[in-house]
Amino acid sequence: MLKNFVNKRDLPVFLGFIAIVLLAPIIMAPLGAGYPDLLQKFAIFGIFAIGFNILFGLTGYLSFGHAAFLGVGSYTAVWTFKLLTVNVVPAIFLSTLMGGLFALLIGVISLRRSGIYFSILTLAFAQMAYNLAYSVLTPITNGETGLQLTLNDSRVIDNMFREVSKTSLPSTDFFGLSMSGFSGFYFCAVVLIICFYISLRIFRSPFGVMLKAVKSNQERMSYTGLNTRPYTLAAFVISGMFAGLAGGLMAVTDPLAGAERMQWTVGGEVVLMTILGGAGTLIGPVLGAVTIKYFENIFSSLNDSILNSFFSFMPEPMQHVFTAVAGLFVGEGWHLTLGALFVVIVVFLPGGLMEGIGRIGKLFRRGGDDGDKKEPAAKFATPAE
Amino acid sequence: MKKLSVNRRTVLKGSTAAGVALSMPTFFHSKAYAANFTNAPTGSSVTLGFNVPQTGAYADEGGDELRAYKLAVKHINGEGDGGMLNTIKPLSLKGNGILGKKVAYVTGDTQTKSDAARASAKRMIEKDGALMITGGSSSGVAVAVQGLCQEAGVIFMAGLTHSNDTTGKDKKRNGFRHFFNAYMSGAALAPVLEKSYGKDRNAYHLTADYTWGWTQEESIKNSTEAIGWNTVNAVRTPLGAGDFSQYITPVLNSGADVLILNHYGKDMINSLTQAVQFGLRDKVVNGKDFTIVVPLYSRLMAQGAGKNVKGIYGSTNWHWSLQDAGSKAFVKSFGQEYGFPPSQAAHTCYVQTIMYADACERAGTFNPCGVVESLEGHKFDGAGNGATEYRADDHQCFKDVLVVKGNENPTSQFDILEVVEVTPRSQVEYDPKIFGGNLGACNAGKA
Amino acid sequence: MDVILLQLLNGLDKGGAYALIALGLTLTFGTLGIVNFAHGALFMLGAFCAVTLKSLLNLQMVVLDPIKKTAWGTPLEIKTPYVEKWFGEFGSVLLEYSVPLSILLAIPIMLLIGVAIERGLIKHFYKRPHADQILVTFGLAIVMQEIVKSIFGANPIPQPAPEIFAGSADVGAWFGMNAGAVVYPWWRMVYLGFSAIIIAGVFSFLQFTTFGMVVRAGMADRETVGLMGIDIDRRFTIVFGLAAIVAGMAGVMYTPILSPDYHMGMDFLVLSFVVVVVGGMGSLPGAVAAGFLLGILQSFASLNEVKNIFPGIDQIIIYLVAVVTLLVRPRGLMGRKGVMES
Amino acid sequence: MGILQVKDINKRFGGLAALADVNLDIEQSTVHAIIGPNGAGKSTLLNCFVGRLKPDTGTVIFDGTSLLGIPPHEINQAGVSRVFQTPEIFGELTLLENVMIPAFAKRDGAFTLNAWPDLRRESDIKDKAANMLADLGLGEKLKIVAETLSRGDKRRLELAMCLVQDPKLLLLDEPTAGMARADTNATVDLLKGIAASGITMVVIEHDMHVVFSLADKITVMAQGTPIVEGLPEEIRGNAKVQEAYLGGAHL
Repeated sequence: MLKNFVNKRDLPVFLGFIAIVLLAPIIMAPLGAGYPDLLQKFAIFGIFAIGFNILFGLTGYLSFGHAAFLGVGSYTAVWTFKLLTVNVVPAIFLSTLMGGLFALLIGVISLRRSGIYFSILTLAFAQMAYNLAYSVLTPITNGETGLQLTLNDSRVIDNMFREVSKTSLPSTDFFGLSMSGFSGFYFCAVVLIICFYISLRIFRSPFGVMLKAVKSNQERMSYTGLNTRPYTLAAFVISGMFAGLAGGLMAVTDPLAGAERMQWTVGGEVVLMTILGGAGTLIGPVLGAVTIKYFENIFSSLNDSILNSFFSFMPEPMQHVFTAVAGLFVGEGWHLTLGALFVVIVVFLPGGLMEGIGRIGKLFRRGGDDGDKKEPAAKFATPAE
Repeated sequence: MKKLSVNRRTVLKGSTAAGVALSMPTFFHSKAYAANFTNAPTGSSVTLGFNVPQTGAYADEGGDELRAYKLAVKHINGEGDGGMLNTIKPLSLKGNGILGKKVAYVTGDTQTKSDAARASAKRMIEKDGALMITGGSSSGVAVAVQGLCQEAGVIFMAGLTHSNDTTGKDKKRNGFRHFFNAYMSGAALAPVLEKSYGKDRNAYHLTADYTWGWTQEESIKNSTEAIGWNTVNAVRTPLGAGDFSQYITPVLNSGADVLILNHYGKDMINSLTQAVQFGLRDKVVNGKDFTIVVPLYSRLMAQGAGKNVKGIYGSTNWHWSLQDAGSKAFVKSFGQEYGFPPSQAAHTCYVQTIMYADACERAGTFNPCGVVESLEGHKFDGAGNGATEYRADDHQCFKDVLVVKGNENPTSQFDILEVVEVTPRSQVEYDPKIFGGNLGACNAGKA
Repeated sequence: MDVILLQLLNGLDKGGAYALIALGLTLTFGTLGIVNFAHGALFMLGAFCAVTLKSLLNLQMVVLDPIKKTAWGTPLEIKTPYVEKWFGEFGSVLLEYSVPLSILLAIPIMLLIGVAIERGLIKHFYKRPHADQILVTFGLAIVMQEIVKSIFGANPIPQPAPEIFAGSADVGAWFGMNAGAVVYPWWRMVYLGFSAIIIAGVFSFLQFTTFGMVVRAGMADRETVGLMGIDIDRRFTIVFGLAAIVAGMAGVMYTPILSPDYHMGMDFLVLSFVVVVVGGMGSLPGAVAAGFLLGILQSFASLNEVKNIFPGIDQIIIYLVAVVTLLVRPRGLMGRKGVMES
Repeated sequence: MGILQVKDINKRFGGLAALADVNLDIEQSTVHAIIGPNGAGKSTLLNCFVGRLKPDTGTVIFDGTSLLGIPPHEINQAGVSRVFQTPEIFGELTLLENVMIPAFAKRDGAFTLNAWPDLRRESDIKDKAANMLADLGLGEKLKIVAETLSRGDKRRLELAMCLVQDPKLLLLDEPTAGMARADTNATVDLLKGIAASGITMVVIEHDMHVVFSLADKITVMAQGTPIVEGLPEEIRGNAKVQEAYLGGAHL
């Protein structure tokens, strides 16, 4: 039974993943990240990155336009709340669907090209979506302010089945379970685990191997009797659905959808998450998402007084020096740290964070014996000539 | 670098003092308000959340806001020279924190993006236990964070936000705005424009294509048309267009003799600089000298346009050259602390923090519903803009509005604007109904 | 008529700027095969060369006024730039011409930065996947931006053009049209001329020197050139340096049009990639043609008459053109098969 | 009537006529070798069979249907497999995966969204691929990543990828190029075995030893045109052929 469910080799990984996700509030607390909003973001961007990895990690097609599907998912979810019900089930279903539909539309056109031409096509579509959503599509998107719930929303289904308050805004729920706070996180966590499982199945399936073949040698694939276009399109649509779902969940935990979610920087962020964690690996994208969101939310919040108390064990002059130096890298300097981290990771760990973990694991297994340097390190040392 | 070290030292002073926890007896709680609300403070300190842009185009403005917040915290905690605590009347603060609790603060980066700003505010509420969120440099962010604070049951004191929507269409019971808005800019500017440029003018608008731009365009159009001006055209420009030449050239031969730039920040700097380069200000159209108007000025941003701002009219919420006791006290403490004068954003943030603290003190509780009640309709003076009121109907602050002009002969790099008129509050008041919206009920959240 | 002419001028001017930015990018793309997300940051660094020179020239002697006080009670500072103190009139002229003079500063500095980046970082990435190149150059761009921000702040810093280029020229009158019908700022025309010169310079460098020949051969077939035993390494370094210089000079000269701030590189990044790709990967003439094409189309799309028919068209025209071009011509206007397609 | 009929094929690249009036008729279950000097148009001709190039004029009929204008994957699905001059394999995948992919293509067609079952549980395909690799002497290297193989092994792998599909027509572009003599002999034996199983083969080859030990029929091409066609013994002494090779190779 279990054997059918998860491959024996993947079972420890899968169980470990479940354990870490469910225990995240406890694990993350000492790191200052054990509060619901950030945990929700970890899960949601984890889903986004997992989906992106199915496209990029497996087929090698680098899309810069996945922000568009995230945004579409969010708008769909908020409109579902406004028109139908604040129960999240229809919203999640519809946002996934819409993400997939938009991906189908954009994918059919963009996948006619490959390489950087494909990347620019997806980027162009996302930027068009963003610019229009910000300005002329304001009646649908509420522009800069973002789409929010209002007291005048029709909410047809809710009005049929439950008492609707006329003075305070409703909050989203899953059959009565509130979608804010830790219950919201656990909802996202369960969805994340399901998505991780789907991704695991895809990775291990014949379809997954076909996608890897696309990345490896598209020409050989077509001379082998396989039509590459539907494979890439399917991967594109699946990852678009993941993005739509992530966008929907963003609206579920915080019912607001803004145009900036479609901007290329957001699409670029998921690219960075995936590469940072390790493209083509199962867990890497989630790890990358957690890292970047952690920097964005926690490093940016460290200010001088926090640093001072952190360094308070030192003698005063040293404390001041350390605070001054560290101050450059946190608070308003958090971008600097992130940028430097990108450079360091990609230079020393070409396989992303997952490679780092792999090396540490090897080190332990060998009992600290650092015999031969691994092959990826050699890859880096390969000179340009 | 020098700036940085001064900065650091003062922060150190502040934080070591804050570290010494004062154990004060808890004050009585107003019976009307339960002690059961979001982040009800239990210890000897109370946390405020300062949510400002630290990266992106408005990072410098955010930095100035943060400086003002730190100064306000010092003054509320009874350190430094007290600043406006000595000039605002009436005021219940005693210089021992709020309700006997020391004020501590947490900071975050809005990135001038709604999502990032909400994430940052949520962290402050969920993790750091912030009771009040304040700051920001754009209306989109203000509306987004205000909505969040309403849902979470904390108070939101908007930072720099000029859109009519913040206290209009999107107003919320838990949110207040000290800053003025686009309507008030129009109402204050129109008489001055009429006096300087006459009744018979043809205006051409370039408007940033998003909600704030639209509300300002509408407000300025209404008030200039009321003084007899004709609107030739109103063209929307993409946010962050950079090069505005393709929007400026059609102005040249459009028959317009006034160009109104409904832009803020970088857009304003670029469109103004480029409009001047295109020789618009040297033109004579319809027998009149062509002029440019920038309805919303910010000194900090105007620096980026250099000498192009000379002689150009606009409005601003507050300016450091004002000579009333409150402004002087604030400029003095800020200047001594940091070595340069505060911006209007800094002023707004400083005053709001004090007004929030005072409201808690007067209400005798941190319960947001109590704070809302004591801020609604609250009248005070001595905060820099004369008699001031937080109107109960829409939580918009009403006070005198400044009409300014780019200084022809600046004496320092901070002396970019000169105040040409202090428009009395009565001239900029309006019926709260015109912008719609619904405050809803106050939300104290849950414990 | 005059409206059309003016928009054409706008389009050419924009096109010049786009082409100049894209030129360096397509060089690194075509020759080195590097997807350089730090190219916008190089443009920004160039602009800040102008800011640096101006602030160096503006280093001031500070004397405290014995009587006057600031609004916050400290003594008023009286500042005189050293250059004016030392050189008098000539000092003021130096200050006045700080923007064009900055080019002299920008060339060695950008070369140095370019070479340092290539030697220190980029050269390890020639054989790495594009994704890795993107991550490392993007990280580098952020680091450069943040360093500039910590020195100069986030606000734009005005860099006025020299006074003699300040106003605008009555272009229409030159061609016998009514006075004032077609006026155009002097500095923008200087910029247009400047981009034409730089583009011509880069082209003739590649066309008429042996070095250029090898680089062009490299763009056509990287592997073969490498196999020919030519010291590709050193040439790659120089090409990267050259790209940095072109980006830097574009940045310097653009400052009077766009007050520079630390983030301006990111604002141009997406655009410059679109220009390069529309032009065709690795094609210099393609990049230039695409720059002008996009500049002109963008200008005309911003006309009210056009916007009334297609609302919001000016917001998306660049991307729309990119999509249409790539669908009609798979490798952009002048791209070749096989470059950057995997 | 042969299984592959090529009529009046012309293909020009700019001013150069790469193929001029090519006519060929490949008989079912034979090995047909195409030889000729470099630049004679042999590989170009194969490219026209698999959909990589579209000839300017002429027809290519395979098993009764035209191959022109049909995408490569459909040509393969119709039963044509090709081994390339430089091995085209999936470098990042294991040998087993490399051979399973064409096996799936044969079983499931050009596209199936087979995303749920585990690859390891597809035992039919797996066994078939493993057996094929074993047949070609790669049975020990199933889990090895393909790009680490030697050039000869890569060629064998590619052959395995083609053979696992049981093609009706196998196109081989210099199957022994770069191989040592012993490897060449082994490959020749292997190909002989395949030929014996009845698969039609078209072989481009420079090594005359290989050609004469394999081919049932030989076409000699020069400058884009077949100049002579015949049985191996007819070709061996042909003066025209000597001329085409400029006396370089003594046949």
